[in-house]
Amino acid sequence: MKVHYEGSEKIPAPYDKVWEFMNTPDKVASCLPDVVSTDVKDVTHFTTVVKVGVGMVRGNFTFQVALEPNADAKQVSVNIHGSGLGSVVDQTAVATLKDEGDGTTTLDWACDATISGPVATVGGRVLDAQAKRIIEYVFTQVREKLTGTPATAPSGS
Amino acid sequence: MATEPTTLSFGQPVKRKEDGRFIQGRGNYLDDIVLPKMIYMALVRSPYGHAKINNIDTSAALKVPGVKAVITAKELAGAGLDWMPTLAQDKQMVLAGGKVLFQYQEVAAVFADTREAAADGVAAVQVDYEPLQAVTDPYKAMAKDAPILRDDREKKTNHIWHYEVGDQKTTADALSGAPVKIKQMIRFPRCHPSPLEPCGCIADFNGGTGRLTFYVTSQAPHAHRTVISLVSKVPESNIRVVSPDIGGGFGNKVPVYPGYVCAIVGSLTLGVPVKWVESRTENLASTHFARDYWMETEIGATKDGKVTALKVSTVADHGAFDGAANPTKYPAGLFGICTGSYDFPTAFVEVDGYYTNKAPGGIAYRCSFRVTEAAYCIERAMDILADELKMDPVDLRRKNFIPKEKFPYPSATGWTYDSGDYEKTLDKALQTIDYKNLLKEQAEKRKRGELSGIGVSTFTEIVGAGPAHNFDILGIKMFDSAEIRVHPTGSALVRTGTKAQGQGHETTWAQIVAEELGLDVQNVLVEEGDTDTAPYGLGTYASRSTAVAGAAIAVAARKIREKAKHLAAHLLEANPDDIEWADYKFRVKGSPDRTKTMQEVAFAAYTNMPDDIEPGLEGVTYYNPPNLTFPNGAYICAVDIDRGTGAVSVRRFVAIDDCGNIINPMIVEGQIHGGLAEGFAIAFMQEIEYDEDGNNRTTNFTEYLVPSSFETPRWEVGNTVTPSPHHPLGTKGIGESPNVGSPAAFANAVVDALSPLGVRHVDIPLTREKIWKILREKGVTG
Amino acid sequence: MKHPVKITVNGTETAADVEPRQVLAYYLRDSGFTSVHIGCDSTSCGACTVIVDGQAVKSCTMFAVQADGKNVTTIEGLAQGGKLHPLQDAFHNEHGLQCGYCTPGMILSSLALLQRNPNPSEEEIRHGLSGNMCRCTGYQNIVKAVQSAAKELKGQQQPVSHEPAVSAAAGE
Amino acid sequence: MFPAAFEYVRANSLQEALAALKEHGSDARVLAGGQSLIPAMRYRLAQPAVLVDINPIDGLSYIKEDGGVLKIGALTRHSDLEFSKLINEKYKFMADVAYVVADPIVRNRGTLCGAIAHNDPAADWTACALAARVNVIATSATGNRTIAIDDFLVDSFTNALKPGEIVTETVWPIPDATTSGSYLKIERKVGDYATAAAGVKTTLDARGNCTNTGIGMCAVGPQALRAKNAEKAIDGGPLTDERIKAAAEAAAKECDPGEDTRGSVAFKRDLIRVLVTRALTQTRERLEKKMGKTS
Repeated sequence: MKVHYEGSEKIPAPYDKVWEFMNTPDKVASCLPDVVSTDVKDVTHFTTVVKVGVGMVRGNFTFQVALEPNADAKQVSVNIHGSGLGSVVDQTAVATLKDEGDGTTTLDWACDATISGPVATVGGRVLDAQAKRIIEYVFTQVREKLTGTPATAPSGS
Repeated sequence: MATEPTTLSFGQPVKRKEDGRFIQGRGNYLDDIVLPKMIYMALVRSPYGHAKINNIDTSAALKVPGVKAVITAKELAGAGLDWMPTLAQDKQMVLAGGKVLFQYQEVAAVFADTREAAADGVAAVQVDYEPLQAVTDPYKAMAKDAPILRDDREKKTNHIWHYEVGDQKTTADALSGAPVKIKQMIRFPRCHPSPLEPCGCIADFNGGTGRLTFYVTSQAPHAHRTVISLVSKVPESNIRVVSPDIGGGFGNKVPVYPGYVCAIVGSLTLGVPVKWVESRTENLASTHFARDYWMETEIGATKDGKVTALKVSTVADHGAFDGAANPTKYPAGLFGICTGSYDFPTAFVEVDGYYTNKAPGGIAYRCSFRVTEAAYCIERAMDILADELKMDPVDLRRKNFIPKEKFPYPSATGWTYDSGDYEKTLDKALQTIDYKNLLKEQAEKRKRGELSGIGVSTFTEIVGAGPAHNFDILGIKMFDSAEIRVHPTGSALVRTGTKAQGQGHETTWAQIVAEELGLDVQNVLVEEGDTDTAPYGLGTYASRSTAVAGAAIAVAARKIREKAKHLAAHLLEANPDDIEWADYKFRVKGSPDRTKTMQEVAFAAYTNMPDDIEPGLEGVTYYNPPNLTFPNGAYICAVDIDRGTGAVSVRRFVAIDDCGNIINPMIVEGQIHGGLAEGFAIAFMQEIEYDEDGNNRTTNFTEYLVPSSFETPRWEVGNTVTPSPHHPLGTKGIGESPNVGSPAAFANAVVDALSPLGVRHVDIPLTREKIWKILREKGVTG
Repeated sequence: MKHPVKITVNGTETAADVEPRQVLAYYLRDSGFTSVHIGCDSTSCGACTVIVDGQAVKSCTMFAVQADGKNVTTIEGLAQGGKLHPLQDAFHNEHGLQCGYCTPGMILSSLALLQRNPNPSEEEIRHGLSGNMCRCTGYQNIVKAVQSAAKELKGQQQPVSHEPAVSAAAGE
Repeated sequence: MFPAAFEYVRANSLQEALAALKEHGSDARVLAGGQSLIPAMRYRLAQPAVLVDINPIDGLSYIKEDGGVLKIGALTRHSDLEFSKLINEKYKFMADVAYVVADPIVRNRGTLCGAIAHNDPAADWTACALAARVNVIATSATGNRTIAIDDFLVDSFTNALKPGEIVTETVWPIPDATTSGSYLKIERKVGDYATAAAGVKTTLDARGNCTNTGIGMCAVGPQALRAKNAEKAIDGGPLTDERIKAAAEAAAKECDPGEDTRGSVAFKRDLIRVLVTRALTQTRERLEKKMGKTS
């Protein structure tokens, strides 16, 4: 099962600050919902265990995350390999930053994910909308962490 | 003491002897068997359709309470058991080593005290996969740049084999010269037999005796015993395969599956009985599928509708391993029967098999090897030709039928049809449904703007594999066997190499013996499925049981009758030559009052035999059929289509079958009902679907649909009787005809309903959306 | 943690300590009532249908702990005093079964159907049995069997053995 | 397939249930009919640490008209509604739903309130509840809270319950002599999730114009949706073919289906058009019959 989501965040923070944030593993990790544990491997890699609560579908997912900055293109690719519930998720989220010149930055993001295994075949109906919600949450978190406004985790009850 | 036979039952609707235990919940299915110290096995399966395995970490699983052991390909390789042969001269990984080739492929086996603990263990096994590009389309698999899926093979290509039959040149010439031609790609989608009871086994190796008792849901217990001996190296004499009551098979329970080998390895190494029962998901996603044929079909004909040539070029998608249960000589099974009921002067049929990242198989789902594909192909194509010729499909068929005088008929693809009277069968179908009136009704409906269709299928099947010179499984010739023992008190025990899965052998076989020996059908016990007691046979599939084992039973019974005749002569103090068998008794020619019943003779065989006749009354036969049998049928279906939703409702379905002589009409009718329902499901709602990443989208009954009583139409069935000339009982076999013949009838009816819109072909399954899309494209609004 | 349960099956009390995750179907099978068959993982096939306090239930979709203190009827308990239930006879006489795997669930669903509607039309039977799959019979002879059992049962009240008739709520 | 281990709490009273939920927080789930939850647990898609079984609680299974409204209890099963004389005579569009939810055996266990709380995108009752403008009663240690269905349904498999709350009742308006409705569903076979489904309910005023029309759709969005524009297109005028057509086309526009094995976006949109047309037409017929009878 393939899913594609995209969105855009207007971030009231200067480009350099956003760029630095997007290239710091523990900061990016801090944007994930329901994090059980995070283990930063190096400057571009971290592993994090996330509690996925999708309606009745609940369980822990382990995500291996690799950040690939491309300064010229002002892009950061977030490559994620996740596994849990007997299934696997391989996704690439590309964040493209635009310096608006007025001290704000636009973060356009696009995420392509391939989901394999029971969650795709049995829980696909459940998963799609929720995966979208989680990825959207992550990028709103980027904005909010950078501007200090709190967010509530996506409800999974 | 012996009594006169109370029911002479041949040809009668004798109530099934096996029913008693089933209606009281006393059947004995695989999962009902519980052995002392028995443990449970569950399998770790791949979430990927195609991936490299970097590492398998079983340490966490081994810590799960109740888990006894975990094995992977590494352990199996040590014993040379990481691969096993399929029934089609290919080999299959038992547990994936190096890489996985289809989603849900077996990766590791977990053994535990309870089912739950085994499942916990499976969840705890950590496998590190590296995803590879999946190939789920055979046309992509044949591309130059396609990844090679089976790098274990010398041949570095995804092409498995090429098969052809018929005359390529004369067919090409006839086609190019034909005044009328049609050409159509006809797809038979991948589907699955999905019997209600999944597959399973219990491996019980007794270290004391060195014997392996293997309980398994098997349609072919002896073949399984031989394969297990070859794979496990356990001497065949030390293997006992027991196939208990089976909850439906439909071809799904012919192959040997990796889980079986793992369970055996588990029992051999752990020294306790190991039970493995697959889940529905495992059944649909990993045990062998059926069909998945792409058939490019060409017919040439004269302007007045006489067919002159048939060419079918086929691509067969076999998935990751060729698991087809085909005779060695026929990698595409009996697909050459695709000339059907028609007198084609020439034909050429070619099939190319390919590997893809899909579950393995190519088995015969309720049909003789690849015959459903063949029948669907020709019956669909004949309708397309009728459309091209602007002819009534019934007239076109009638015009091209093999005339009954031409039987035995040598077909352009090399078969010799035994018998048939296609006109008679068709006429009975037309009469039953009142075809003239049906056409009138349709014309009126169409005037009112309704979408109403009539579909006809006049198919010929080829069953009863088969003559030893042509047919074998892994080299074992496809004969079958029967052993009959008549007891002193005149009751009898029959054992055969077949194994029923609902077909009613316990009743039908008893009826044959009762008929041949003049016994009471209630006093004939039938026993199948235990290789320690049953004579070697190839099993039940391809409608071969009555055609082969049924014949064996008759022949064995006649051997008994011949010996009994001498005993009767002794009792009647007459010369054996003066003894005749009449009215189910031995009697002295010319003196009808001097008779002996089989019961009396049987008693004498044990109590009062002459010195020159050895005691006892038994007969054994291994029957090698001289030819296959060719059942046929004429099916007519009437449908209405909802312009709004594309929903099809089957208004009527008439099925007239000719399966030769009928032993039990009630059972034959039941087989037809069931086969039609499966054909209905295949035509309208069943397809094993993969996405381009190799995810199987149809791994349970909420996605792979089994129609309920609510969707399933009512059936109107009947028969004509054209006996097989070479079968001792003149029978042919019926189990599969309705599943072979009906998909085309449904499809032809739906296409006919859409034909006023200029539609000539739609591939099955005929889902609402497919039809809705056509309606909207053609400007029909609901 | 295991929970002690007492479940009356076909009039006889059974008792065991069960894990909460054990579904009723496996509890019954492990207690020897092997007529309760498992045909799917998705509450689709109905092969595990049993009658719990008068209601037909898919026993793979109810935990054994939930059946504590309840009355369960499986097909083993349908014959009364050595005499088969008219539905059992009818399935035999009309050839309403082949492999037999769906049969116990199918017969128990038919029983529940006839309790609510002693005189069902063919359509009502086909609708009422639509939660039970059969791969062998094409359903036609099953429908016939239910019709002939309905005739047989007409007049005589045939309560679900050992149990009160269908729960009050249904007749609201 | 076998669920992961969990702790089972048998609640013999609402108080016990609420206490258990409070104690175990988000690790706990309420077990009512369990016909969606238990299969998900067998696939190990759902692995709740604690199940709080409310089935033993007395007095939660009822279908009763009380205080000018119809009340359905938390443990009222689909089949209770399917075979209820009251529902079949007076609440035809609810009877329509009860006839097609899941399959006959599942209907003996599954509950209406549970289905609404579960909020499956394809849940028949959620579409029907939107059409009927139902209120959901959520009970917590501090008492009852009434939540309008539109507010209760938050997102797929997500509802507006706060931690520690249980749905104990749904409250349905009693149809008067000039009110009727219809629910129609396309499914590939009995027991399948809907490919698309629509429920409609309307009341004719003295001049024979529609008022308070409700149109709910399911399986064509992240959760059941209210066809607001379609409702507007019907209200204030009679149920003519033209106005029905307009409403159906509006509904087809405002639904938001996704592609899956049941069909494409375009197919599901058009099914909504067809279903809303047919449901409104059937409602008109039922009203004619009903009012013909009463007048």
